Amino acid sequence: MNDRVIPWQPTVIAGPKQALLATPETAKLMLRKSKRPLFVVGPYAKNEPLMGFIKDIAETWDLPIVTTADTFKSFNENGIESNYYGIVEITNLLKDPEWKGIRGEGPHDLVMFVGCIYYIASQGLSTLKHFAPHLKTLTICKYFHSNADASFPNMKDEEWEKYLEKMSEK
Amino acid sequence: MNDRVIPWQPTVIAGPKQALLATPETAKLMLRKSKRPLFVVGPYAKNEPLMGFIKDIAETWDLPIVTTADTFKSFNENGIESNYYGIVEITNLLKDPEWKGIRGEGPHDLVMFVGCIYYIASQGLSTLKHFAPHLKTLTICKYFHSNADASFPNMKDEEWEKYLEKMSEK
Amino acid sequence: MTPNSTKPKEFKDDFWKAKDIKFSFGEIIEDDSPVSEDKETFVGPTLKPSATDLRSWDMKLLERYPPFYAPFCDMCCLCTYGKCDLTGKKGACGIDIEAQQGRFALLTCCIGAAAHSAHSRHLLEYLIHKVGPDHPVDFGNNIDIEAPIIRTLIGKAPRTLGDIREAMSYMEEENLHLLSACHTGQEGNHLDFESKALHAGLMDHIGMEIGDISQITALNLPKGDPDTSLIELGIGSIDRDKPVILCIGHNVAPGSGIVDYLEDNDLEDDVEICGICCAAIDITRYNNRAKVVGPISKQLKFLRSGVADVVVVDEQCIRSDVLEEAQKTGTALIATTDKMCLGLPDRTNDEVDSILADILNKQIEGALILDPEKVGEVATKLSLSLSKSRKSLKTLPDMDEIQEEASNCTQCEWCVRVCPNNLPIMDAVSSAGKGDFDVVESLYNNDICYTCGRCEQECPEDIKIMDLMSKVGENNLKNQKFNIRAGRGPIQDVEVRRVGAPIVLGDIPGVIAFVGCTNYPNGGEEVAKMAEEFLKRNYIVVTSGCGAMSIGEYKDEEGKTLYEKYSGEFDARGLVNVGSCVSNSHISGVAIKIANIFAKKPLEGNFEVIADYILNRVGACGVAWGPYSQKAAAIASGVNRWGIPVVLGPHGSKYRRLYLGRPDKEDVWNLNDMRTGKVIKGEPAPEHLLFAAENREEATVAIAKNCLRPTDTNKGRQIKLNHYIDLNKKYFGVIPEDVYKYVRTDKDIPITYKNDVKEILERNNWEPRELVMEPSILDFPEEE
Amino acid sequence: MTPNSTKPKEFKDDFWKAKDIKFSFGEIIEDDSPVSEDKETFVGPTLKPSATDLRSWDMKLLERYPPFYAPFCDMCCLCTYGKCDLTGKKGACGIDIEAQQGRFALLTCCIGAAAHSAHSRHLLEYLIHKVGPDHPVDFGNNIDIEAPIIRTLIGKAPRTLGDIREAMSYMEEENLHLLSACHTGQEGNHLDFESKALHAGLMDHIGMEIGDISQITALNLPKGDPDTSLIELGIGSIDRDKPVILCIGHNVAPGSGIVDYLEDNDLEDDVEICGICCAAIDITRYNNRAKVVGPISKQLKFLRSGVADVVVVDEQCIRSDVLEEAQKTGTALIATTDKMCLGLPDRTNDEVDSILADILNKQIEGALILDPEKVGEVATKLSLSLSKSRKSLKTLPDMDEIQEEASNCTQCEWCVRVCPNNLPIMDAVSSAGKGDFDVVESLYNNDICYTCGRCEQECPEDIKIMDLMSKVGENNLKNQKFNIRAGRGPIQDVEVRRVGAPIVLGDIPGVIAFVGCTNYPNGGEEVAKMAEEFLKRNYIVVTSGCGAMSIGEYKDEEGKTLYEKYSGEFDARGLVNVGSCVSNSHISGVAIKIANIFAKKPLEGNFEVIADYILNRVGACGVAWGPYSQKAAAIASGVNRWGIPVVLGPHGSKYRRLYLGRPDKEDVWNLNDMRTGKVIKGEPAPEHLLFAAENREEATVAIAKNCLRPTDTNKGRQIKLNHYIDLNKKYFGVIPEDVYKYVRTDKDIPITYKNDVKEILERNNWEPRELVMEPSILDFPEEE
Repeated sequence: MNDRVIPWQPTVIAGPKQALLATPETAKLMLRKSKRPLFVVGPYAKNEPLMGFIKDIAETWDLPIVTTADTFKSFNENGIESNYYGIVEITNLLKDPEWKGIRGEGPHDLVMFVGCIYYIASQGLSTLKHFAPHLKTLTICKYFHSNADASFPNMKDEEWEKYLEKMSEK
Repeated sequence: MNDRVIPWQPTVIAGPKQALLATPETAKLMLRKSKRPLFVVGPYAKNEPLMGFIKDIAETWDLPIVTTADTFKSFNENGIESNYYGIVEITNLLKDPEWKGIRGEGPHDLVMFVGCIYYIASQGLSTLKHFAPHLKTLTICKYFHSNADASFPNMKDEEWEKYLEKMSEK
Repeated sequence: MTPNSTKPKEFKDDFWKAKDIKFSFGEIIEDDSPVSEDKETFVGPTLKPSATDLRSWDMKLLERYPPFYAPFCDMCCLCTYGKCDLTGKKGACGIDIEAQQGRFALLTCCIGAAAHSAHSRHLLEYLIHKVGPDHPVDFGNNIDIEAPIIRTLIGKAPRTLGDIREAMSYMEEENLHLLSACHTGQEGNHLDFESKALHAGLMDHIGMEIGDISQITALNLPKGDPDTSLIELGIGSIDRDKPVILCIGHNVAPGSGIVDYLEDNDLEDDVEICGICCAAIDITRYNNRAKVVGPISKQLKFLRSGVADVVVVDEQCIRSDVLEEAQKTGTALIATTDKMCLGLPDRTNDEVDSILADILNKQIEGALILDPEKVGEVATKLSLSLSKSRKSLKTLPDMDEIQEEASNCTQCEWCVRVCPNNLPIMDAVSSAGKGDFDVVESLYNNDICYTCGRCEQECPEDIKIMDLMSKVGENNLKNQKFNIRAGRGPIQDVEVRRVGAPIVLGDIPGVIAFVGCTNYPNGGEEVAKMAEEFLKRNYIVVTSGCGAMSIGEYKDEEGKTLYEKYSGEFDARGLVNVGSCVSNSHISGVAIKIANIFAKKPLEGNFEVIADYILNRVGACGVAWGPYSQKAAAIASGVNRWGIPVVLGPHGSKYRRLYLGRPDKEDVWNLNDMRTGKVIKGEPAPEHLLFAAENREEATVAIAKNCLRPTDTNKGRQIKLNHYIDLNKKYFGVIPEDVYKYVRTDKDIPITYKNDVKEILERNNWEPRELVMEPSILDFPEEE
Repeated sequence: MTPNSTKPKEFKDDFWKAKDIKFSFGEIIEDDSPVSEDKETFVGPTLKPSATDLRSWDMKLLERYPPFYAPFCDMCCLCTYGKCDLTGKKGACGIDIEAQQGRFALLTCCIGAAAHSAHSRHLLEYLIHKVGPDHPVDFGNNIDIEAPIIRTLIGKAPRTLGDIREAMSYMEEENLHLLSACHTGQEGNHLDFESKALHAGLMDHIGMEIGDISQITALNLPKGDPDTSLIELGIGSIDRDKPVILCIGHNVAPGSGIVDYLEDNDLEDDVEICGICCAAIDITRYNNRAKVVGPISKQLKFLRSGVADVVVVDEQCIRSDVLEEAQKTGTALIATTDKMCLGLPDRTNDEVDSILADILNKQIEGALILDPEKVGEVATKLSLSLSKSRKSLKTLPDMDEIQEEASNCTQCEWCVRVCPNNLPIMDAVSSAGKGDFDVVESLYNNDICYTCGRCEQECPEDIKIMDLMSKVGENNLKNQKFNIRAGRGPIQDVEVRRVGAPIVLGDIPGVIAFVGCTNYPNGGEEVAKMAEEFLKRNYIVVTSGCGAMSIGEYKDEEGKTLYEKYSGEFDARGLVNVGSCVSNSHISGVAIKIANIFAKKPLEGNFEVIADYILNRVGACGVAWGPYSQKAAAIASGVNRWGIPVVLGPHGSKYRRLYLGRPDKEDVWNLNDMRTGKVIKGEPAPEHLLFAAENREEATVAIAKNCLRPTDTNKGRQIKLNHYIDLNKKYFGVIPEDVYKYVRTDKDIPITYKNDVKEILERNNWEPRELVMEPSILDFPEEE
């Protein structure tokens, strides 16, 4: 098996359905196709360089950001606009096809995750896999998330940063 | 994912460990490396063309045959020598590292399966995966068996028959 | 000795020493029962035994028949440490794959035992509410030993319904302890998990016995009558022109409520009441005009046909999506127990008219009604009201429409891959798309497809494959009329007296019990054929539940069912339908009664002695061909602990745990001869305790072999070996090589096969062995 | 109404109609208890309620807080139809993923409830055996309401140990029904599964209460004394020069046997007795000279250190491989209950000398001894005998050896990937290989690594990572000395009288309960910091079990533990250690007592009224930071059913089910004002019933918010909002935008934040709301 597409925590494997391997190109294609994407950012993004990448990506793609845990504080201090929700709260909202979304413009059709605790993100992605058929999920962590629809592969920092850089080129 | 290496019954997927994809060449390599291989043959082999292939393969590689279910009868009638055991009985013996093997010459180090009911074979392969670390398992059915150490991929009859033909060329 | 609330007080002083008492200990208690001739009863050491009280027995069994595990999953997902991969590794809690499998077996048996026993508790309390706690438990003159399991475990027979509560409470307490051991960080050894699983199985048997004796006694079901009525069975036997009420499940309470209401209101001729699964069996024990649609494999077929105007579900083995399925055909649904409420509003305390109005006006999707009498009235009135308006819904789309839909098949083959049996669904659908329904029909017949519906769920074209299946069956209703002999309940003492000796000595070659579901392709026919094979050979064949129904669905060349050909007596060539799932207790029960009535072994507190007796002397073998649920695992574990081997069908491998003997290891089979005090060389009899066969042919031979017992007389052994060899020749083409293991002296050799067998003996350096007098795997009694 | 064996007889005539009785119905029963002033007790409608009796309450809760599922596995593997993939598909039995998750929640809660309750049954029977069934249940003058859960559910208080059996049997019967519903083909609706899971949680609470009141009363543990002794805690507090007996588990019986033996033989100064997990807590409640090693996270660390000469295991949360681990260091092992027998020979009835000889001569790997008194003698004698010969085994390999082994690390990184928390194990090992132990030490400290051992299992080089961890800790023993206040048991009535009003009105801003394991990286310190944060802010902090231990392991700048700084009173700024896992019953218990003592709500048969009272008026919040097992799920479900919200740590997401409110849906929060009969616009208070936070910061804010209640007075609401805003500013840097939802009138606005809040109110088009007088989510009483 290709080690890049084994779930980072290998026991996250949950059944026959596995995420597609995403490259920056496919990830961008998903963003491009999406009408109302959302960017969910967890506490591992409180520091650089990740915070900077996120800022750039969000700006490039005009993505509303939801920060989970206490990530809001660092983002706020660094002038990055976001709304805060618990990761389970935002997941709960996302699985409701009638929720109007962060901007109140209508339900999101794509959610892109980065920086959440691996296993809690896996659990949230499982929720969305099963209960949010109206929504695509994408993760751009350096860890392969088999519960997502599409995920970056397992990578080292250097490669990952290149991936993230590419993400902010439209 | 490559459809050839998804378990034929997709829910057989059991965890991070997956069988290696075997070609006739790798399968033959395994046979060549084995000191005391065993060939376990199930009831789907009661008819041609499978029975003929099995006969040839067993002869080529000097494999003792264990027939499961009532396969013995057809084999016996067709002059193919075998011992009969229930599939769970032979699996039970194989997991005992002190069992002297079909020929009484010492424990088998490789078991090659063909023609058993898919799910009961999966279960037996799971037993051996967990409880027979002294033994390699190989399946040459036309169905991918993820619980084996190595398995032919999912195939149509035509391709499979070519695979089997190759197996009897040493 | 785990402290137990309900140990008899007299044991208190010896609380921690009861283990020393052994079965030579005799506490004398007065038995003023009218049903027993003895004035005194000797009580053995294990009254209300805890798991640890019987652990030494289990360890003896497990030494002979070590657990064989086939993990279904490599991971443990039970706690939040995980998931942990146990492939050659221990989990975060320290558990290894072997203990994890034992743990899963225990959990499975606890759930299974809970299903039967909670059902029994519900019934018991409902019936006490109905007829009072003082209602006598009395099965008439032919049955003195009316609760052999309770007698053995509790130490006394219940005289009244209210008395039964003591056994029920004991079971509940034990089940809690056992379930507790499944918690993370409890038991760590696989054999101890198995010992507890066996205890859970035993608890299942007491639970089943409670259920069946309660309903027999309070609802006046047949009390061991071998000659009960023949009941109409089959989809074709249901009169579609009448209002139809279908009961699905296992609990007779709501069904009896419906029967009572129909009788009280002279509606018996106007409304058709029928059932699927054990509810069907038990309703027909209550009223022989009720009909049986069939076993569990008919559930989706019949629901999709839309014939039922009202579906009444109680508990167990009901499709979880029954409400959705009922709604598809405008069938009204009533849920009736706490076990399955389906999210429906609880209307138990509402007026009947208001419930009817709300259902008929589709204000509510259905109703939960926990009062069986009210269920009777509501279901009947609903069926009368709905049957007319539903006429159009009682037939499926016509063949053209079906063919049209089937023609969308793209031959992706996923229907085949997700089918539990990899049946040729794709061929069936794609040929139906071309107007050829032969393959569908061949899958429909004999439930080769038992309509689990996974193919339909998977189909990317949303082809209603189950509709197709159901429709094809509808075209052939006249061939779907069969019968079944109504469940008789327990075996009479007089029968046990008659067959006790021939069974123990081997003149009757065996007692074969076909129990559990027949969820196996062609499972009905295969079970029936096995039953027929052994009936013809003078075995006693016992059956229950879905197995009993499936046997009824098979007709011989003359068009007769086996129930028509064979008597219902517990005797050679008898085909005995004991009843429903909970009636399985009469199967272990009759083995116990053989030890008691024929061999005069006292039951009370003597579990180990009785089980040892059964293991070594009663040539019985259980067969569960298509079991699928936790109940079946619990039943089998209980049967095993009583010393009776069980043969499963191939899907049984998915229970993940078998108990396999090793005939190649000679010492394992040694026996203690209690008569002589000598250790005697034994034989693999029975060879396995829990075995899964890959097909019917293999199973048939294994069943015959597993009826061999050390106490067979030479004549008995000849008879048994004769059948074993016969069947082996039939299905394997040769005389079995291992026959030499079962020949103790020349006199054991069947005359027909004398020369061939002698050849085998010679080839295997056979030497004659001593016959054992009183074979046992228990320790010899300690010297005083 | 499911029939129930133990409904009071008087109900019989109304058996199926009891639902109609409502709580206005008053059955008058005599209460001649000396502990109650009332001569009459009004009994509500739900005595010994079945799951369906309380279903309407559950459905109300679940409408507000619908289950949120995060499947751990896409497949169902419970029956042999499968495995079935439930990703957008139904299984072969018809189940869908939603119902399957509810089913798993029910199963988890049944197992959890069984673990506590079987433990309680064992203790109850052991203690009855020891002190007799007539031993009074009497907690002295300060506690009249000594079993609030039993009172509410059973309808009366137990006067004696023997009386408690009635509640125990009720629990066992209910658990069986609930477990039964997990069987294949039973319940099909996820909300009904959840209702049953909540019932299982409630049964867990009655089970826990039984256990703790039994042991308090029979072993004379502290009876609500707020000022119990400080107990030595920590690996460094164990005197390694003495013989050391380590008890692991939860059942006090064997530990008390050891204490008794030591006392009776004047060996208290000679032998060190210590414990891990709740057994430690309860032994120190029995004898304050015993010591606590620490919470579950210390288990493998301490076992590997080899300090214990004898390990006595009882039940729950014990490593399954404890026998193997003990053998590595030559530690003797004694198993003591039916729950964990570990395959050891049952030596309960053998002479002590013979057991000792067999263990010391290594004839047996250890012994199963089911008699606690005998355990006391055997364990003591073994420790005395082994402590000398084991000197060399009490220290780990030296640092050189350890470094040598660590240097084999190939940096494959699989240790990190299989770590439940992806800790930098690889860095720790590879730097240790180079002689730098700083990373290991940082992982050791505060149990950042809680030594589950998965990394070691995975390591392809077989590096003993846990040895490394343990060794590094050994070098720093002096810093591992702490203390804990001994578990006090229940809250006194007089305390409830004092704090009832301030809690309900909001003057005391909340009651926070830190319960369950602290299996979370740095979990100990995080729990202690949260506790400190709320103690400083005048909240009442309650704790138990491993949480209580972890709080004791934290010292402030002055080197004081929180137990030294804060009193043990149940009052503002009180840090109340109630005791062990089973003492958690006192936490729901005190909420019940507030309803009863402060608000004069009758308990008996009045579950719904009490739970509704708690939900709407008692600002309590449970916190379970590192829970891992089924027990924690059961506790939380029980707490939730009583109307108390719970915040979990991030691993709580792996329980797969939360109960989340939707603050954006306004109508969900409407309240019925029982005083005025009006429907009043409410607020999300509490916002969630079962919530998982991603880190401590998020959790802290969520806890403060979840203490808000509709009955807060303006002053109370100001106080609570002040803390909420404060904490939100601290951890999120801003005033929470949703504060407008919680401001009913201007008077609710905290003065400190007046301007900022007003800005928020404006921005959100806030308008003042009516205050509710008697908030309820129950239906208004029906008109007569």
